Formats: sequence, structure tokens, C-alpha cells
Amino acid sequence: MKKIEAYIRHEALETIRERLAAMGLPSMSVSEVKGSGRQKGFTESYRGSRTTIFLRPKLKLEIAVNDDDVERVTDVILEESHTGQPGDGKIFVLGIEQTVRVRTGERGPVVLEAHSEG
Amino acid sequence: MKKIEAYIRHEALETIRERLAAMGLPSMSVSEVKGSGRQKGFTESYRGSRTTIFLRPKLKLEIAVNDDDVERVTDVILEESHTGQPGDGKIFVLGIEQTVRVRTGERGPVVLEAHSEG
Amino acid sequence: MKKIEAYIRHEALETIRERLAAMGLPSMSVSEVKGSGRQKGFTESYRGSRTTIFLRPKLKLEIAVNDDDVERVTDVILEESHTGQPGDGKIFVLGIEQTVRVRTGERGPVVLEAHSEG
Amino acid sequence: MEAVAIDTVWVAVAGCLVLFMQAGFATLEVGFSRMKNAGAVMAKVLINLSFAFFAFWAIGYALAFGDGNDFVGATGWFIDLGNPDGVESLSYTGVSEEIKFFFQATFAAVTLAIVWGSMLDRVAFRAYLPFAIAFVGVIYPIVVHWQWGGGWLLKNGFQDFAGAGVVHVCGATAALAGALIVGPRIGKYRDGRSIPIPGHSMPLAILGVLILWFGWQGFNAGSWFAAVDQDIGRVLVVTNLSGAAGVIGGLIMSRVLLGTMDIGMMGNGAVAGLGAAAGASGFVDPWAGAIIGLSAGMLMVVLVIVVDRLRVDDPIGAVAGHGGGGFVGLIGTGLFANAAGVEALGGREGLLVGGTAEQLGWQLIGFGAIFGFTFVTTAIVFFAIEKTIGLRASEDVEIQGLDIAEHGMFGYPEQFIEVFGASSDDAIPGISSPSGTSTNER
Amino acid sequence: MEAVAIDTVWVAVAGCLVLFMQAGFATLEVGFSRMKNAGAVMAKVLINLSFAFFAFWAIGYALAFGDGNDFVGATGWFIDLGNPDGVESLSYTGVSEEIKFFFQATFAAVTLAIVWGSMLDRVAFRAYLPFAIAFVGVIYPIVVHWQWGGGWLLKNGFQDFAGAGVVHVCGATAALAGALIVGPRIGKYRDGRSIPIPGHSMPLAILGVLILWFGWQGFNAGSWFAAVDQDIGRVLVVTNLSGAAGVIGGLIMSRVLLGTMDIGMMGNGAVAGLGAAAGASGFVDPWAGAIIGLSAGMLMVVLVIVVDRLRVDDPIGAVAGHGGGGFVGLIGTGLFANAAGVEALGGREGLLVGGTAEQLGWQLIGFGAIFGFTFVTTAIVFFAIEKTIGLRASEDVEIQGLDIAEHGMFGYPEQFIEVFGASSDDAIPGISSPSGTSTNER
Amino acid sequence: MEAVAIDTVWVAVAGCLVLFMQAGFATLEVGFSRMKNAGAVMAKVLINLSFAFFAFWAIGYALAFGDGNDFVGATGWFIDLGNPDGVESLSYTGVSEEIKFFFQATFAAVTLAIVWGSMLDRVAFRAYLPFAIAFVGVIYPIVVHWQWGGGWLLKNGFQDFAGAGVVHVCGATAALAGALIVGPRIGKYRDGRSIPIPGHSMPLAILGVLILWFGWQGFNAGSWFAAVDQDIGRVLVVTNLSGAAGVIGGLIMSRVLLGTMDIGMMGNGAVAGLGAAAGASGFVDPWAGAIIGLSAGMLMVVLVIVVDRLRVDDPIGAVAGHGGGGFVGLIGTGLFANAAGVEALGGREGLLVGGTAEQLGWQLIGFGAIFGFTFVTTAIVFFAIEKTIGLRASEDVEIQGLDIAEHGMFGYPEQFIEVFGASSDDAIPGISSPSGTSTNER
Ligand SMILES: Nc1ncnc2c1ncn2[C@@H]1O[C@H](COP(=O)(O)OP(=O)(O)O)[C@@H](O)[C@H]1O
Ligand SMILES: Nc1ncnc2c1ncn2[C@@H]1O[C@H](COP(=O)(O)OP(=O)(O)O)[C@@H](O)[C@H]1O
Ligand SMILES: Nc1ncnc2c1ncn2[C@@H]1O[C@H](COP(=O)(O)OP(=O)(O)O)[C@@H](O)[C@H]1O
Repeated sequence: MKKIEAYIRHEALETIRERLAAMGLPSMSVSEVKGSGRQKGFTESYRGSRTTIFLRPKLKLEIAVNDDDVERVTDVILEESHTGQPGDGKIFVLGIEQTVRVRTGERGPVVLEAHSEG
Repeated sequence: MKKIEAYIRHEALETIRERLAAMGLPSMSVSEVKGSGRQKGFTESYRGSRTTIFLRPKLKLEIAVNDDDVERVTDVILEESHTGQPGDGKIFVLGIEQTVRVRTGERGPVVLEAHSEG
Repeated sequence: MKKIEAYIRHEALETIRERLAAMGLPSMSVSEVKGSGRQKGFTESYRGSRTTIFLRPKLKLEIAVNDDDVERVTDVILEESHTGQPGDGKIFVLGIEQTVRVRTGERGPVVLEAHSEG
Repeated sequence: MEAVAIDTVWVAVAGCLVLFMQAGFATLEVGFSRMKNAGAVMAKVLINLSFAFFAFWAIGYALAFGDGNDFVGATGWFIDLGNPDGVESLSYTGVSEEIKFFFQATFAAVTLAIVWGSMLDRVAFRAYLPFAIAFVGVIYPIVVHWQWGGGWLLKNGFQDFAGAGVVHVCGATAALAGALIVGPRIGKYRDGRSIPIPGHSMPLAILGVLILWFGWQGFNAGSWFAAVDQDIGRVLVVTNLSGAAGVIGGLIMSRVLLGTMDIGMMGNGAVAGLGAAAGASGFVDPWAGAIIGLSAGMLMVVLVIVVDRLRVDDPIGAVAGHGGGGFVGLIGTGLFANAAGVEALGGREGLLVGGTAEQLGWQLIGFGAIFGFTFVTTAIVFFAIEKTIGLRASEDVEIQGLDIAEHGMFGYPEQFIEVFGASSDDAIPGISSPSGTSTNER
Repeated sequence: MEAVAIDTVWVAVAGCLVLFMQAGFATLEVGFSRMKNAGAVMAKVLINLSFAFFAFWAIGYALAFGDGNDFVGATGWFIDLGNPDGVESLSYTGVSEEIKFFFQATFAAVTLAIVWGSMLDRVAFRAYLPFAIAFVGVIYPIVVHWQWGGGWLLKNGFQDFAGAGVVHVCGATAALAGALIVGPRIGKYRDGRSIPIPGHSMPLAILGVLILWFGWQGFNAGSWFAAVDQDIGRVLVVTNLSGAAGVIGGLIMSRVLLGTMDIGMMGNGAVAGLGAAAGASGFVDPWAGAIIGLSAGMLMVVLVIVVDRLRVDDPIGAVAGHGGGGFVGLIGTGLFANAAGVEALGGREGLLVGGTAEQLGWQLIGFGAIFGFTFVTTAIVFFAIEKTIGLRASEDVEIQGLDIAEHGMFGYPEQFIEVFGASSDDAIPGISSPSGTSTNER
Repeated sequence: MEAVAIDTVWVAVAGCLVLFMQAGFATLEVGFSRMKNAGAVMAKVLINLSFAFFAFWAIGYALAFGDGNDFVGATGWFIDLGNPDGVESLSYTGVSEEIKFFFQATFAAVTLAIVWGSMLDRVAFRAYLPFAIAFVGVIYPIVVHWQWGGGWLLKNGFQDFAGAGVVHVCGATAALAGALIVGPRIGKYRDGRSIPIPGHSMPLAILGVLILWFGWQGFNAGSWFAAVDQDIGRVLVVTNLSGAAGVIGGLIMSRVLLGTMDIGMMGNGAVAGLGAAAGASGFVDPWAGAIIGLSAGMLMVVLVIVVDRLRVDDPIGAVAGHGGGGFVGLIGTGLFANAAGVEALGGREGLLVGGTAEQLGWQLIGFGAIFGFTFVTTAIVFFAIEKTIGLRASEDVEIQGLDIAEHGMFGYPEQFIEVFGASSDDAIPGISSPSGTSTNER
């Protein structure tokens, strides 16, 4: 079981979610982060004082999947998030040692199996 | 050392925190995420246009613990978050390679030892 | 490749980012979390009812780096976040199995190499 | 002719100010509401304002001011512009019947707004229409008739210049009955303790107080129904000293009893002081206004605590603010009413400025009558609504928030990361979901 | 002398209330805007109010009210205080030329504010100046002249008491032309569907409606330009019943047609009802006001849907609210105008109260003339702006948000975690960045 | 009799508008404050309004308007309703002593509100009471007495119609002294650079400006203390052209000097233009009002930069807006005052409309006197407060935010994920914590 963490542009989320759901993997958690990277900051100005904001808003996706699904999920994210401009983001894959579904108490890979939405 | 990441309903947080604190493990980090999973989306409507929101607000708990504590912390989360309805959430356990307490510079399992609150 | 997760005081972010950028590592993601730990809660009062808030706002830094950079990044965070007071925070290091740069599709350690800002 | 025009302008302006108090109630209440109910609060204020105008136009005005007996009026339905004389009880002022109605309708809307303030975050939208008809159409008008409609309270010398009793005590009493019947918000009282469920915006809440303060100038000083030969300056000075003293009283008691400088208590102190001035400002000297306002602000804090101890969940302090303020305004008039006020408006001088205890007694009787009548009648109405169409939103709706559950939308839409899906025109917004059920879920 | 002073006080107060409607437009619009454009909306309202005062002072007032022909006026530039008689078209009221200008200038500013409401979230700041000059300086004044300036509509008995046509239809028509030419927001229409892009704050939006409601009292009841011998009470009653009925009409149709109790629709219902009353309130009885308001609120919902189906993206419903309301106000006057109103203000009685169809016909002609003239002229102006300096913000700017891209700052700065870096005085805020380009990025 | 009633209605309405400016200051200031101090700002406005009424009632009014010498008055304590003649300096108007007090008390509250605007985010609550007593009770009344109380400035022909100097320069000067003594916010000036610490809500800030704009109509046009035979229309036109020009001036200079279209600068431009009109609007023609407003808006931007370069941290631009505006209003009057204004109000015609330089000289002397006296006296008071009970909140409190640290609550409670624990009634809210200390922590 792996955890995919992707930092992406807001615009990409909708199609990523749609494609993953179509693949039976609608499960994910999304949050807002501020990111800095190769993309430049921008300048903010109030009453004449000026500052550079180095952090830009990004979305962070967290998607736990079974080992077999890592590649295809990564590919979907890559395809939909790619614009070729700095700021497209990064994807990290981490290992998961244990998984539990709270509703049923089930543990292990079964929890992350693909299923039809709803 | 393990990192427990749990995506749960807001309602469960208070008792989880109380029980863990009573166990000498008050330390955690909490954030808001939006999650999609087996739980259905809901419909939003503005001036006649309508859309389905697939992401529902959840709380994410991050709790770093020593290996011995993984089970009992997981159990507490399971017990308090369980309602039996879709949307109860999931728990993931990841490995931690190094831990540092910023205040003292201490490293390793000592940082995550149970202690009395305050 | 490692993922450094640090829970720190807001005040420390600016210098941490500056120093890491100077080292060629400007890349990171930042979010707000609420944390509980050894630091005490505080009391809130509305119209005579009173409650203790156990969660205090912290910043969470997520910084993916190559193995060689783990120590020096950790040191920067330690130095800049340290005040000696409870609430200084903690740093966790997790393993990353795969890394992808969305803009180019590149994978592996090359993605996390130090570079000059801009 | 010109004198009438002057009075007309003044009363029209004053009525506009009272109308604008709706914006004050809206912002005050939304500030003290949870974020998930913010849109519903605004919708509530809009629709109740609308219902109030219609209910008061159709029947309320006639029952309140129409010619009738000591208990209720019975002429002037739909204002009755065919009758050139208009209602007798307001014939002391030369302004037109429409101006009288306009000014009084804004009062009715204020009274209705006070009622719902105590029941934030948990009332079903469908309850508003029947209650508005019953309250603005019948209950409040009867209370009005007793005093301003020439009924038994007025005849016995009960004094209530701009409605400390008729508006504020009446509204607060209904608010108390409603909060009792609808019950506390989920999670408010646990393990015998009162848990704070703070509103979401102090800036909006106190902006509401400042808007109310502004509108209250018209509420009190407009109640002469005239500007020529009437001392509107005195009313304005008493009103503002009383409101200012209320803030200070609220602050002092908050510090003493609660150990904090509670922001909401300062705002409520203003409400209490201004509400007290509604009773007293036509009758008393500025210094008495200051004493009355200070007492009102201080009593209000005590009442907030008492109401909470009684496990009545009033998120905005409507009962304490308007009820406590109104009560102090009535008592204060019985204590401090001076000769000039009595000459212009009737009643007897207050106990402490050379009068007898009789006036104070009638002030207490009037308070008791308004409280008792309003409490019993509104309790019956709330109870009947609860037993029929339902007064309280379901637990699911309350947890989800009234905005998405009742209105299918969010009050602050961008607090949510939106991932749009296919629009499904068959879905019922916020209640069922495109595939499957979403009851009681977050 | 004193009569003039009374009229002056009333019209001055009414003008202040109309001026305050700008705060209503600002909060209403900002509530329906995206968070990233919140600051730009406020800047827009401020600057358009400022431009409106100057454009109307320099030329608008003269074209509107000056002595001229049936189509346009030509005296009174810069008010022309040297002319002791002032403009002839307003000589029926004794108030000073400055008071006339002040009151009318606030109307011009309202009309301009209506226009931009339909184009939220995507207009470039630079477009405001040329449009304000063309619209407040020329187009709107010509429409005004036809009616209130003594032009051909007035001479034919077209009735429009406070501007249902002159202000609300005119403003809404320009709003329609503008929304058509500027095009929908990015992402509004996709795959043949209309995607909701909700504003960010219902509390601010409905606070805006309540402020407008307050200001509308002056808008309508001030339009007598007098208080002595004029029935301002009637106007106030009709206005409020119509506004209240508009809320109810909006709610009903929202429930019936959309299956929700849309909060924005209730607010828009108030706008439609109050806008309808602008036409009718000097002419009709209260009961007719209620019917007119209800119709306006109901029609408005239908128009919102129609406008959306036509793929015209009007985030605030300005076209439906002001246009639909204004239309109903004109028609309603043609149906319900009574003898008293006609005697005081001219025209003929309405069809349903014993009049002939002629008045109704002229109401339709007037509506058509205002709609047609405004649509064509403003479309030309918008088109010219788009082709020269540009009407629409660039795609990058729209995505980034007008606040940071056009004003170099955020409307809600603390929604962002700030990490400050070296201030770089050579950077152009929000557009280029310290090193490198930040186009079309988040 | 009726003339007095007309004047009374006008002045009462104008006073209500000025009172409502408090809501404008509150929203403007809260918009420019940090989120963590939002509740404290609202509490501040409420309590200072309250203190102002009492301080001005008890002693301020007597020192300002009472019969005395050229420097200070000494009759009319607590208004003194026993004296049928009232204070002599205001005997030119027939309205009652209470109306005079009410109107002037709202001015005193405005002046006090201006002062604290420059010191957002860092003042300890306990400082408000002593300063309010000193400033509204003594310092401001003395300045008032020099001019409106019949003192030495008036006798020498210094012109200040509605308080460009008496209110706006006086308030801004105290704001400057206070900001100097309290020092900049933590982190404002670092490494020799000025770091922006933006407020948290432009919508609230500009809503505040629009509320102020509305209230300013009463501020300026009410200052005739009469409506009969006085040209309130002229004042309204000059006020609005000046305010509008101020916005434009602020925008132009922001674009030229700062390279941005700063939203706050446009709002401040309105404040500067309206503040300038406070001085000039009774004296000058509309075209002069436009020039004055434009100059005020432009100067304001320069002053914001200068104040910032001097390392005086004024988050809201109170010094630049009110001080710059007031200064231009005084000078503009000295340049453009016309015969009509001078005839009605005294003084001499302005330099550029055929007068002599003498008037301009006295305008400068008046400005200097008000500035000097206010600066020295308020600096002493601020210094004394700082050295005794403390003017500035502790560093811990400032970092935590005034809301939680001073008031034990949050201004926006739901910005925080709440995890409730046992309520501990012995804890002191926000300061100590249930077990252990929470000083200087986040
Ligand atoms: N090493 C990293 N650790 C954590 N987050 C990162 C890292 N690199 C990038 N990110 C996240 O990805 C976002 C986009 O990164 P950026 O460097 O601009 O893209 P790229 O270099 O691929 O063009 C950043 O804003 C940040 O949120
Ligand atoms: N595979 C996953 N990866 C990341 N987060 C998940 C995953 N599955 C579930 N979640 C989180 O848990 C929440 C509840 O999941 P849901 O699928 O509705 O519960 P269940 O299937 O256990 O009934 C989701 O809203 C999401 O935040
Ligand atoms: N075991 C943990 N798991 C997750 N987050 C933690 C943990 N311990 C600490 N934190 C985070 O670090 C922050 C500071 O921790 P705290 O215990 O107050 O510091 P310390 O004990 O080092 O003085 C917490 O508010 C929380 O966000």
C-alpha cells in the first residue's frame, strides 16, 4: 500500500477526480497548501510598502492506493496537472504500513480496493 | 516510530483527544481536509444552476507515536470515529525514520514517549 | 529521498525559507495545522461560558529532499524554530519511494536537486 | 399645514431609521450565528420583514390602533384609506394614516425580529410564516392596543413612551418562550456544563449593534409622532446617554462577574440601554437616563447568566438585552418620570422625583401583563407549530447547517474547496444527493 | 419660505438615503463576487460614484433637465448657479438648484452602479472612466430628459414616478448590453451547462439588500421633490409592501421553478419589488403595490433563468432584478394608476381602475424606447471600449483575481499565509514578479 | 415656532448621520486591522463612543461652548437645562439646548474615533478611559471653544465651517502624537524597510468609507445648525464633489507615486476630500470644492508616504487622511471663500476670489494653533498614560492578538478548529491557562 501525495494547480483537480472515479478510485483527501518552488513569488503592495509573497496557493492531494494502482494514478495526475509551466507541482510516493477502514474495522489492502462510486 | 494519519468526522475529535491525553499522548496535529470516498457528494444550487460537490469536510489527525503505541492509538480512533455510516474515514500508518524535538534538540523515540499532560 | 515534516511556530517560517533558498532548496509546501502537545491550551470565554482550547495554530512544513540534504535542512529548521519554550514543535523524517516532477515528468532524485532560485 | 408637513418629514425619517434596524438585527444575528447558518439568518430577516409588513397591514394595525374596546381594536383593516378620520387612538398627531402605519409597521417588524434572535441556528424555515401571522397579526397588536391603542394600560396611567414594554419586553418574552420550546442547540449543554458555541464574526455582530444604535434614534425620538412643539432633543440625549451607560454597565458586570471584557456583553449593553431608553426617554432627565442605562446594562449581564443557568440557549442574548432593558426602562420611568414628561404624555411622576408609588406599581402591573400575556400566547403558538409542521430543524439539518440543508447553498461558499461534478437537475439540493443518501453526514 | 425649507430638508435627507444606496450596491456586489475580486469591487463602487458626480455635474444635469427640445436639454452646465431661475423642468419645486442637482446626481450614481453589477469578476479597471463619462454624461441624461426633463415621453403621458423606467430599466438594459459584450466568466458555461460560480458571502450580499431597501425609501418618497402637500406616506407604504411582496414572490418562484429557497433570489425579489415601486408608488393604492411587487419578484426569477439560458452571465441578477422590476413597475402603473396619483403627477388612470388602454400602451412604448435607446447606445460604447483600451480583463488577470492583478493587493490578505521577502521597489505589483514572470499562475 | 421645528428636524437628522459615522469608523478600522484584533477594534469603538457621550456631557460641552473667555468656556455643565437661555455661543440657532448638545456630542465622538485610528493592533484597552476623559472632556473642547465657542480664532476671522481644523486636524494631530508615543507594531519596520502589515478585509474597510461618506452629509450640511434660510444644498454639492475628487486624487497619486491603484488610497482619498469639505463647504463654490477635494486626495498620498518614512506606523492613514484633508480644507477656504459664505458665516473672502492674504494667514495661524496645542497636550496625556497604567499592550498580548489576550475570545471564532475541554471556572481567560502558563505562545 502506498500513499501518493501530489501538489498541483487548483484547475487540475476536477478532471483528476473524474478520471480516478471512473477507474473505481474516487477516494482521496484534498487540502490547500501554500507552496514555494521554482515558480516565482509575486509582489504585494499596501499603501506604498511592498513585499514579495513567495508562497502560492496549491492543492495537495493525498491518495492511498494498493501497490498495483500507483502507476496509473500517478499517470492520471501527471497528465491532468501538466501545463509545462513552472508551478505544475510534484508527486511523492510514500509507503503505508497499515490501513484501517473506520466504518468496518477492516485492515490491509482490501480497504483500498477499487470500487464503483456510490 | 510510526506516523498515524486518520481522516475522521469532526464530531469524533474531542473524545479522541481526551482519551489519548489520558493515556499520556496528548500530542497531535489536526487540520481540515476535504475528502471523497464511498460517502456521496451533495448538491449545491445557486440561482438555478446546480452542481454536485464531491468533497466533504473531514478532519485529518497526524499522530506520531512509538511502535508500541500504534495499536492502542489506532483503537481509540477506531472506537470514537466509528458510526457505521459511509464517511467514517480511514486510518493509515506510515514509518518515521527520524524524529526531533525542536525545543530540546532530542532525537529518536524519547521524543514520542508518553507523558502526563502539562 | 526523504520527506521532512516539521510542525513549527509561525514566526520561524520566514528565516527558514530564506536560508533554505540560499542553500538552493526553496521548494516546500506550507499549511496551517492546529496542534496539541506539551504546550498548554488556552481559555476562551463567551458570555460567561468558558472552555479550554487545546489546539493551537502551528505551521506544518513539508520539504522533500534528497538523502544528503536531510541533515542540513533539519538543522536549519531546528535553529530557526528553537525558542526553548514548550510549543517549539517537532520534526519528522519519512521515506519517499518515488518522486515525480509534473512539469517535465522527470522522476527520482534529480527532481529534488538543489537549484538556484528563479 | 406646514406643521403637519414638518411632523410628516420627521416621522417618515424616523420610520426609515427604524426600518434600517433590520440591517442591524441581520448583522448582529449573523455575527452570533455559526458560519454554516449564516445565509439562513439573512434569509430569515428578509422574509420576516416581508411577512411583518403584510400581517400588520392586513390585520395587525386594526387590532392595535383601531377603535374598539380596552383590550383590542377593530377598525382600520388594510389601513382603510376610505375612512378620512383614520384610527382614533392616533388622532393626536396630524400626519397621514399611511405615515402612522409606516412608522408602526417598522415597529412591528422590530418586535418580530427580536423574537427570533434567541432561536438562532436551529429553527426550520417553514415556521416563520405561521408565527409571523400569529405574532405580528394578533399577539403584538393586542399588547400595543392596551397602551398606544388607548386600552386599559394607558387608561390606568401605565407609561411606555416608545415601547420598552410594548416592543422590547413583548419581543423578549416571546423570544424566551420560543427558546424554551425549541430547546438548546445540539451540544450546548453537556455534563451539566454550558459550552460556548461562539458566533462566527464579532465585526458583523458589533456593526449590527452600531446600526441598531443609529436606528434607535428614530425609534425613540420618532415616537412623539411629531416634531413641532415636542422635545425630540431631550429624547435623543436620554437615548444616547442611556445607550452609552448600557455599554459601560455591560463592561463592568462582565469584568466583575465573568472576569472578562466580553465584547458581546458590551454590545448587548448598548441594546439594553437603548431599549430601556425606549421606555423612559420621553419622561426623564438626562441624568436619570444615564442611571437607567447603567442599570439596564448591568442587569442584562446578570440575566444572560440566569438564562444560561436555566438551560435556555439564547445565542444572542435577546431575552436579557431586550427583556432586561425593557424592564429597567419601565421601572426607571416609574422612578424618574418628571413633570414635563407627564404633562406631555400622561401618567404620574416617578417615585423618586416627588411622585407616589402608584406609578411604579402600574409599571410593574404593565410589565407583568405584557410578560404574562405574551408568554402564554406565544408559547401556545410555538407549541402548536412544533406539533404540526415542526418548529425545529431536524438534527441532520442542524448538524449540516441550515444553509446547505434548507437553502441548498452555503453562506460562505468559498470556505469550501469546490470540485464540481455533473449538474443533476433531478436532485433536491442539499437534501438528497445524486446517488444515495447524505443524511447526517459531513 | 418655511415650506421651501421643509421640502429642502426632506429632499436633502432623501438624497442622502439614495447616496447611501452605494454602500448597498457595494456590499451586495461584493457578496456575489469571488473572494479574489472582493477588493476590486469596492474600488469600483468608490470610483464610479466619484466619476458619476463629476460627469453629471459637468454635462449630465444640463442634458437631462436643462431647457432644450423634446429629446435633450441644453442649459445648466455645471449647475449654472449664475442663472437664478434654474432649469425649467424642475421649476415645480421650490428647493434650490443645488438640492435638485444633489438629489438627481445620486440617482445618476445609482443607475451607473446598476450597470456594472452584471459584469462582476472580469472587467478591467481602465474601462470605468470612459463608460462613466458616456453613460452618466450623455446616455442616461437623454433618457431622463424624455421624461423628467419635460421631453416627449412626459408630453405623451408616460408615467414614471421615481424611475422604474428611467433608472432601473435604463440601468438594467445597459447591464444586459455590457454582459453580452464582455462575455461570461471563464468556466461559467461548460459542455452546454451553466456552472454555479457562487459569490463568497451571503451575509454581505443580503446586508446590501437591506441597505438598498433603506435607501429606496428616499429614492421613491423623495421623488415628490417636496414634502408639503405631497403624500409621502402613500409612497412609503406602497414601496414597502411592494418590496416585501417581491421577497415573497422571489421565494415562491424559487421554490416552484428551482426547487430551492434560494437566498439570493429572495434578496433579488426585494430589489425587483422596490424597483417596481419606483414606477408605481406615486400612482397606486397599497393593495396594487402588493400585487405589483409580487409580480415583480416572480417575474425576476423567470428572467434570471432566461438570462442564464441565453448564456448571459449576470452574477448578481442585475438585469432580472432591476430590469424585471422596472418593467413591472411601468406596466403596473399602466394598470393600477388611480385618480389621485394622476391628478398630482399627470398621465391617465390605469386600465384596471377605470382607465383606458392608452396609458398602458404608452407605458409599453416608454419601456421600449428606453430599452432600445439604451441598449443600442451602451452597446456601441461598450464595443468601442473593448476595441480600443479593452473592456475585459485578460484571462491571466481574471484567473489570478482582479485584486492582486489590478490592484497589487488582496481583498482578504489574511486568507494567505504570508512569507515576506525583500521588498523590491522596482517590481510592478501583482503583474511582474521580482525575478521572472508570474503570468497565469496560482 | 415652525421654523425652529424645521431646524430641529434637520439638525436632529444630521446628528443621527454623524452618530452613524461610528459604524463607518468601526468597519473601516476593523478592515485595516489584523484578524486577531478584529473583535477588539469593535469593542474599542463601542466603548469610546460611550465615554465620549459622558465626557462631553459632564464637562466637554461647557468648556467648548459655555460662556467664558477667549480660551475656554465655563457654563453649561451637564448641559444645564436649568438655564433657559443655554450657552451664548450657540444662541444664533433656535434649536433646543439638547439638540445642540446631541449634534456636538456626535462631533466629539468622531474626533475621538479619529485619534485611535492610527494606533490599531497594539493599544491596551485600559488606556481608553483616561484618554477619553482628557481628550473629549478637556483638550478637544478647548479647541472647539477657540472657534465655535466664540474664542480668539473666531474673533480674528479664522474660518472653519464644519470642523476641518477643529475636528479633523485636531483628531489627526492627536493620532500622530499617539502613534509616535505608542510606537510601531512589532515587525512593521525591519532592516530599515517598511513591511506591509495589511488589514484583513478590504470589503469592510471600504464599506466603512461609504458609511462615513453618508454620515459626512450630516456632518457638513448639519453644521448650519439650521435649515431655514441656509444653503444646505450648496454644502451638499461641495461636500460630494470634494469627496469624489478626493477619491480621484488618491487614485492618481497612488498610480503615479506607488505604481498601483491602491484600494485603501482611494478610500482614504474620499476621507481626505470629505474632511477638506468640512472646512470649505459653507464658503466656496462647487468648482472650488472640486479643486480642494482633488488637492486633499493627492496630498494625502504624499503624507501617507512621509508618515511611513518617519517610521510612524499609522495602519489606517488617519494622520494623512484627516490631517491632510483638514489642512487643505482650511487653506482652500482661505483661497476660495466667496462673498456669500463670508456674509453668512464671517471671516474674509479668499485670496483667489478677490480677497486679501490676511484670511489665508489666519487660516495658517489657526491650523498651527490647533496642531501645536493638540500635539503638545495629547502627547503629554499619552505619555502620562504610558508611564502609569500603560498605553501599549504587552508584546505577548500583541502577538497573541488583542482579542484572545484582552477579551478572552476571538473576533472570528470559527477560524479556529475548536476542541473543547473541561471548562475551568478559575482560569483567567486568555491569559493564564488551566494548567501552566501560555505566555507569548501560538
Ligand atoms: N521539494 C518539495 N517539497 C515539498 N513540496 C514541494 C517540493 N517541490 C515542490 N513542491 C510543491 O509543488 C509546488 C510546485 O512546485 P514548483 O517547484 O513550482 O514546480 P516545478 O519545479 O515542478 O515547476 C510548490 O508550490 C510546492 O507546493
Ligand atoms: N484512499 C484514500 N486516500 C486518502 N484519503 C481517503 C481515502 N479513502 C478515504 N479517505 C478519506 O476518508 C474519508 C472518508 O472516506 P469514505 O470512503 O467516505 O469512508 P468509508 O469508505 O470508510 O465509509 C474521505 O472523505 C477521505 O477524506
Ligand atoms: N507526536 C506528535 N504528532 C503529531 N504532531 C505533533 C506531535 N508532537 C508535537 N506535534 C506538533 O508540534 C507542535 C508543538 O508540540 P509541543 O508538544 O507543544 O512541543 P514540545 O513538546 O516540543 O515543546 C504541536 O502543537 C503539534 O502540532
